[in-house]
Amino acid sequence: MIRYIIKRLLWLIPIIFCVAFIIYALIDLAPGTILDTISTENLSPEEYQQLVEQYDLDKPMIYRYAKYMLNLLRGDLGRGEATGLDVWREYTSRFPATLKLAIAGLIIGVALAIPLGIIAAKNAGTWVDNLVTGFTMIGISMPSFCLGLILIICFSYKINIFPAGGFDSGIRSMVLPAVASGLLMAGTTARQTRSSMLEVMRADYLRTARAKGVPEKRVIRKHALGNALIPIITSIGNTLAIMLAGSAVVESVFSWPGVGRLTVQAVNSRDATLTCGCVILTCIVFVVLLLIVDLLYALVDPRIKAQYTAKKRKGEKKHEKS
Amino acid sequence: MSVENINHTEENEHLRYDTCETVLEVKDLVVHYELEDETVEAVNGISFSLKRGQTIGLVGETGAGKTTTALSTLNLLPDPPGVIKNGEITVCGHKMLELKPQELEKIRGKEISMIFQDPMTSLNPVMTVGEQIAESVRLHEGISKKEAFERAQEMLELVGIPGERAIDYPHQFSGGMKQRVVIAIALACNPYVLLADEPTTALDVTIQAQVLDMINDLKKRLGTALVMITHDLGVVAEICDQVAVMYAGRIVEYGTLEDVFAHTKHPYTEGLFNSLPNIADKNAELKPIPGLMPDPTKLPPGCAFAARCQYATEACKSAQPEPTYFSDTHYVLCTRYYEPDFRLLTRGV
Amino acid sequence: MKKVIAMALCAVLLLCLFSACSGKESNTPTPPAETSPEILEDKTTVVGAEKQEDAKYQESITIICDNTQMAVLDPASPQGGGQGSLMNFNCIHDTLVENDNGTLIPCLALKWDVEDSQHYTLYLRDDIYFHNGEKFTADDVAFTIEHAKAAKGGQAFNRLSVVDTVEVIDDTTIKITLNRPNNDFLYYLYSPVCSILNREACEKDPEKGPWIGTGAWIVEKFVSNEYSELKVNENYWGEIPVTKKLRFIKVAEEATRYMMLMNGEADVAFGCSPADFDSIRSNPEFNLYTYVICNAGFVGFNMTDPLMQDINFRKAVACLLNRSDIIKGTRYGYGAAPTSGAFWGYTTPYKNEDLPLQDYDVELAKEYLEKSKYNGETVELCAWIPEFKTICQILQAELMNLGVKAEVFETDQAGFMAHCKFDDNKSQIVCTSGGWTGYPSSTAPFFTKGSTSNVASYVNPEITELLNTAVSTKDEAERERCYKEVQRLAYEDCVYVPVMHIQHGVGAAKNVGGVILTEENTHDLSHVFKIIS
Amino acid sequence: MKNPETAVTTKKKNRSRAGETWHRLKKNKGAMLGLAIIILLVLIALYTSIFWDYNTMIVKVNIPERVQPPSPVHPFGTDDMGRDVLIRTLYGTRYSLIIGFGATAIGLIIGVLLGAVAGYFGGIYEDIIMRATDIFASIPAILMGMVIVCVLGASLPNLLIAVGITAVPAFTRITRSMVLTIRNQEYIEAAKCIGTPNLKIIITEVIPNSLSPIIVVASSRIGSCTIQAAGLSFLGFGVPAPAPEWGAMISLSRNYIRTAPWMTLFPSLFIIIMVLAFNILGDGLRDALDPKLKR
Repeated sequence: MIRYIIKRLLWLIPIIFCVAFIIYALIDLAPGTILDTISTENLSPEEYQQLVEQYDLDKPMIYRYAKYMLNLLRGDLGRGEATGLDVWREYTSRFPATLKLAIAGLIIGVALAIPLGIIAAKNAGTWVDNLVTGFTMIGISMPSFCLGLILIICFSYKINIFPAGGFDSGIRSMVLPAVASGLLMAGTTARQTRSSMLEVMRADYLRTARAKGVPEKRVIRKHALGNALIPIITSIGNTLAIMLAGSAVVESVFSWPGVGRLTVQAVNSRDATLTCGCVILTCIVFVVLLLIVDLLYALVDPRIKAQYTAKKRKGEKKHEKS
Repeated sequence: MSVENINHTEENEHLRYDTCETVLEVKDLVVHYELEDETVEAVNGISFSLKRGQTIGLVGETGAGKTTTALSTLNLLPDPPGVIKNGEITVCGHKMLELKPQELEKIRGKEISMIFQDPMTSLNPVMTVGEQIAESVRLHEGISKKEAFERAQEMLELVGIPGERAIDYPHQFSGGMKQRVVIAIALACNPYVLLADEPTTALDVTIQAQVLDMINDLKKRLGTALVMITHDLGVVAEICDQVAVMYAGRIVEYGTLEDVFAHTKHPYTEGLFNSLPNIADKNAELKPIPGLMPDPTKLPPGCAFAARCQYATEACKSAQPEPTYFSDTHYVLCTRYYEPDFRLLTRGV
Repeated sequence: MKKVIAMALCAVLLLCLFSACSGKESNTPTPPAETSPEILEDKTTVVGAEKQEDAKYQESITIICDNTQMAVLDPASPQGGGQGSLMNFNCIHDTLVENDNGTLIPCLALKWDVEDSQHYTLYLRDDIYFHNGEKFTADDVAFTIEHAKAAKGGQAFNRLSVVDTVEVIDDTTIKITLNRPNNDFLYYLYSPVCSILNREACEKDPEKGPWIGTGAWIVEKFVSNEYSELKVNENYWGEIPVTKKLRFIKVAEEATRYMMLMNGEADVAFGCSPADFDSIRSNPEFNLYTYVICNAGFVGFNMTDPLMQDINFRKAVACLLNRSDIIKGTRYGYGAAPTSGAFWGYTTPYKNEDLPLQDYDVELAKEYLEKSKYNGETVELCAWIPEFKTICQILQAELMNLGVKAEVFETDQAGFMAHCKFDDNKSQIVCTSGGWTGYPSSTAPFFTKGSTSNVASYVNPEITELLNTAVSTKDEAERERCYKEVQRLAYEDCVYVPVMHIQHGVGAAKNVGGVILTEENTHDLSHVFKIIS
Repeated sequence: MKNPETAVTTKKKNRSRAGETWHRLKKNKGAMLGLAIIILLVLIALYTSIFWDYNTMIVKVNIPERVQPPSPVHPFGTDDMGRDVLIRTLYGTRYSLIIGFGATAIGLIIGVLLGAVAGYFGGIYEDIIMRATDIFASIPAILMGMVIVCVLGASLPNLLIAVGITAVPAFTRITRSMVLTIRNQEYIEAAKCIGTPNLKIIITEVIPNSLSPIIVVASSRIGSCTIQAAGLSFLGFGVPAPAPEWGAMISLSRNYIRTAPWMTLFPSLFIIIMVLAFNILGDGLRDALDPKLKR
């Protein structure tokens, strides 16, 4: 297993090279350059040329990419071209906020989704199932800024329980944004739980469990859910990945100083270094997260675990015999 | 496995229970599967009873309603389609059909448990074998996790699997070993009644013999009453004390092993025996029963076997036959026996 | 069947429940009556409650800034020009001179004398200290100018790049010579972007150095484009504010700003949406102060595009600008139509009042269109600021009625600037806002060659020559004549057509006072206070 | 129902697989309603331009009538440019249907194939494909969409590609996770034994069996694709301004959500109904395709 983890983490290096290259290419192709976001009103042509040279805009994209990678290899993420702020410090000063929001969203999402999914699957076709599907419809198709605004109107403007924006009053101010981003996860994961539970409900081993005298609740929770976890974990992994990238929309509605907004601002100001820095760090978070999701697969389903530890296990068997 | 070696031994009389207490009683059970556009009449009035330590064989072609009977005894029918129209099932004095789910859960696995046909899908792939056995022990006897696990290892040893393998997962076992695990699960809490739904059909012959010997041995050692559901007469001969031949949801012939095998009365049972290859007479021609099982949604009014029976008369086709008793343990459902001197061509004298 | 209908019902029910509670208070916003919103007579006004002697003041005040950049707290940085940053500079730093309704009053510089409009000598105060204890000397002024000229493309660079040499005579006097005569140079200095920085601090820490100023507030914490927290500078040389702590937070969503103000999470909210102006105004607990900014929104025609070079087509489009509808459509009526046809700041001096504004006249537009070279091709309208995207759509609808096929290209700032680069202008009709300030020479960038503000790529040698003489002559009358002539020529060419001046609104709690609003969006909140009892 | 006289022995007519699926789909009332809603939406998309002329009713600006609550004249009220919300929403069906469905289809086809290949073959293929999806998943969708639309030009198909590509990672990951469990089932080994080529196994065996989670992801992706397209058009890289695409209508009217909620309410309602319809149809399709469910 450890060999598999190391192999996966080693893959980070080529990923970072590719991501940096793609980001530089995208920023290069995008309309306008960093100079367009600065008001160069009465710059004389020579001064304008100096600016161009300062940002290496006259050289091909490959040169800028190579220069950036050289810095990266020395472990220096460089300074934002537009603002001159250190990328690493900017990212790390915002990442805890996004992490807190993502985890709160995850808890709300999972706490809502799995029970709802199971209830919907257990009495499929009854009105309970419809109510749950109706609710998940809202979670899936409602744009998050719309949801956020409605939440603010209902729970902060009309009944003043939670603050509308900012993060100063600790937990209280985290509730609404977490619900807004959590509902999206709740929607998709509840649908996923319902459909995979429905599929598992017909399995024979549930009948064996019931024949053993296992109470119905435990049959559903342990036996059925145990086997339906794979697609559920993937769905949670997918949505958590989006949340950890900091959904810029929820952060802008609740003025939550997260990574999502930083990335969008970097893209708007065509600041290649800052965008690259943000995307690479988000990518590392992604890879680690998806590795955890894959390991969860092995934990949940022994047949998959067998594939990872197949080689190792053979070795072990030999010892037993000799 | 020829017919002769009936091992009807009596030497296990001195076992710890007395044979007279009836552990399982089924009285005219009727089960239908109601689908959107048709209803399948799977079981149409079955009654039999089983005393402690005894074994009854439910024999019949596929679709005769054997598995449905077993599932309804445990009240485990998949409820959307399956509906128990009427009938009464008592297991060790408990009325299975009237009990609330909590009470049912206390009885299942403790007093009555079941072995399923297909070992490949009957085990939970994500739980270790030991855990699955220990689970029912802990539920019914409330002992600690560690003791339950040791008990599970003992059960595995009992069914001939090394105890250390309790930590392995089902996909690491072969078909035969999986079936042994299912048997270990069923017998973990030493139930009074064991329903075995064609336990050996999915296995090859050599493994089949081992599994049957094991069931027989466990039955003797633990004194479990056994309902053996099979379509293989050899297995019945090997294990059962009583035999019930089922056809289209009804018991057409019921009697002790000796009654049914030696004094076969019902034409369908005769047809079953005739379609068995006879070791002694190699070039004897096989005489299979003509035609197919009737469509369970369109059962004919009279005797269900009439269409395929060589002795069938108009009377058979019109009315439902009443049971005719030949002894207090042997009866048959055949209108032809209303005539006193009716005899089958071959068999039973 | 009933299963699925029930499902659809639940979805609809849940959605209505959500929006119902949002719509409960839907007092449909009645657009304001025809009264023209009170327009600030003079350039800077102090708004809000009056200070009382024995009043008790709130410890900390939170101010919401609008959506413009607040990336860096360095006055010279190109990313430092947003409203949020300017407000911070006003609190943290001081400038050499202050602007009091158009006349310059001394601040860090006690007095100054001007030989010709090229050589300036400033006499500075000697009793002022920076937040890090360093004494304020002429060397810091020299450093600030150096620092501004190094940060190319910033607002400070645009103002101070005209300085040629700086000579520090002694600690309190400094002699500045410009590379060419410029009457408005002193006016450049009052803007917060020309705040005076401390040399030692900036050289020691280039990022946090510019946070050190001589102003009434000290920076405690700053997160780029999110929020800044300031605490009061106890030994400030001027009047020490009564409030102890200030917080500037950047809130992106207009609806959230309004609700944070109403919840009391913020005391002052800039950049509220005009849809909420009425709710603030009708709410007894809050006051709404509106001010019209100097910048004018205008429609520009790309002079390098063959169709746009045809004066008749330009005049036709100019006749289609239904200004009252536009103001109602974009700003709920909170906006001011230009007082004259001149392409000029709202209250910038030397405005040429006698150029008649071309009103909305469809018939006249039809005539011009017939005379023009238009023969059915699609015309592209381009904008990036939300209000001006709406204006493009309104103009597009008008053009469609006249049979002119029009399509709107909306993009973000970088995309827009790239689209209308001076030397490679791909746009046709452009709708954006100009950058006028209190002094007339701020109109030059629209006519100079190669400038990013010159979105029409329009160079008229006569205008350029007039602008140069205006900025350098000493004779007042001559300067006025030149500027008025520039406006007349631009008006004749009909290259830039003024559309409207946006009226911004500031929501504040009833007992908040001491907010100084200026028409150049450089508001001074250093002495803001909130009376509790 | 079946009249009793004929079918003595109920031998089902052996229809083609598609016929069989359609036959069983017809029985599922929910799926029929979903299909009916989708057909209705398609009809609306096709015929609105006949009843209401694009220029006069959809794009015409009349400021005096702006932001009016729902009234008999304007059943859904008017938006901030004075245009009728009902007609714009109906007309917008065309854009949102194409974007929602088209983009998801692109994402589905590419994603499922990649996921199946990654899950089935494992080894180096799996690493390359999965790491590529990680890269694509971490690149901000807005930047990707912006560049694709700029390089290829701002038109509907390009917007579809831009939004479709951002949907690929989700499909790839869900398919791979399902294929991992299916890969060592007996019927796959059986198919290998009789020598069916790998690609055929993937298409005929692997993908149909991992259909249900894919359909769930597909139906949830339809909603989010529509909203992502709104994000892009809000920035000016999607459908050009006056076109009444639902997502654009919602994102432009969010400032008025407190004072004029009807501008946001009705387009979101239509999006929900569209996603609901695709969801129920998806569920019905899965049940019809799933042989295990054959009664």
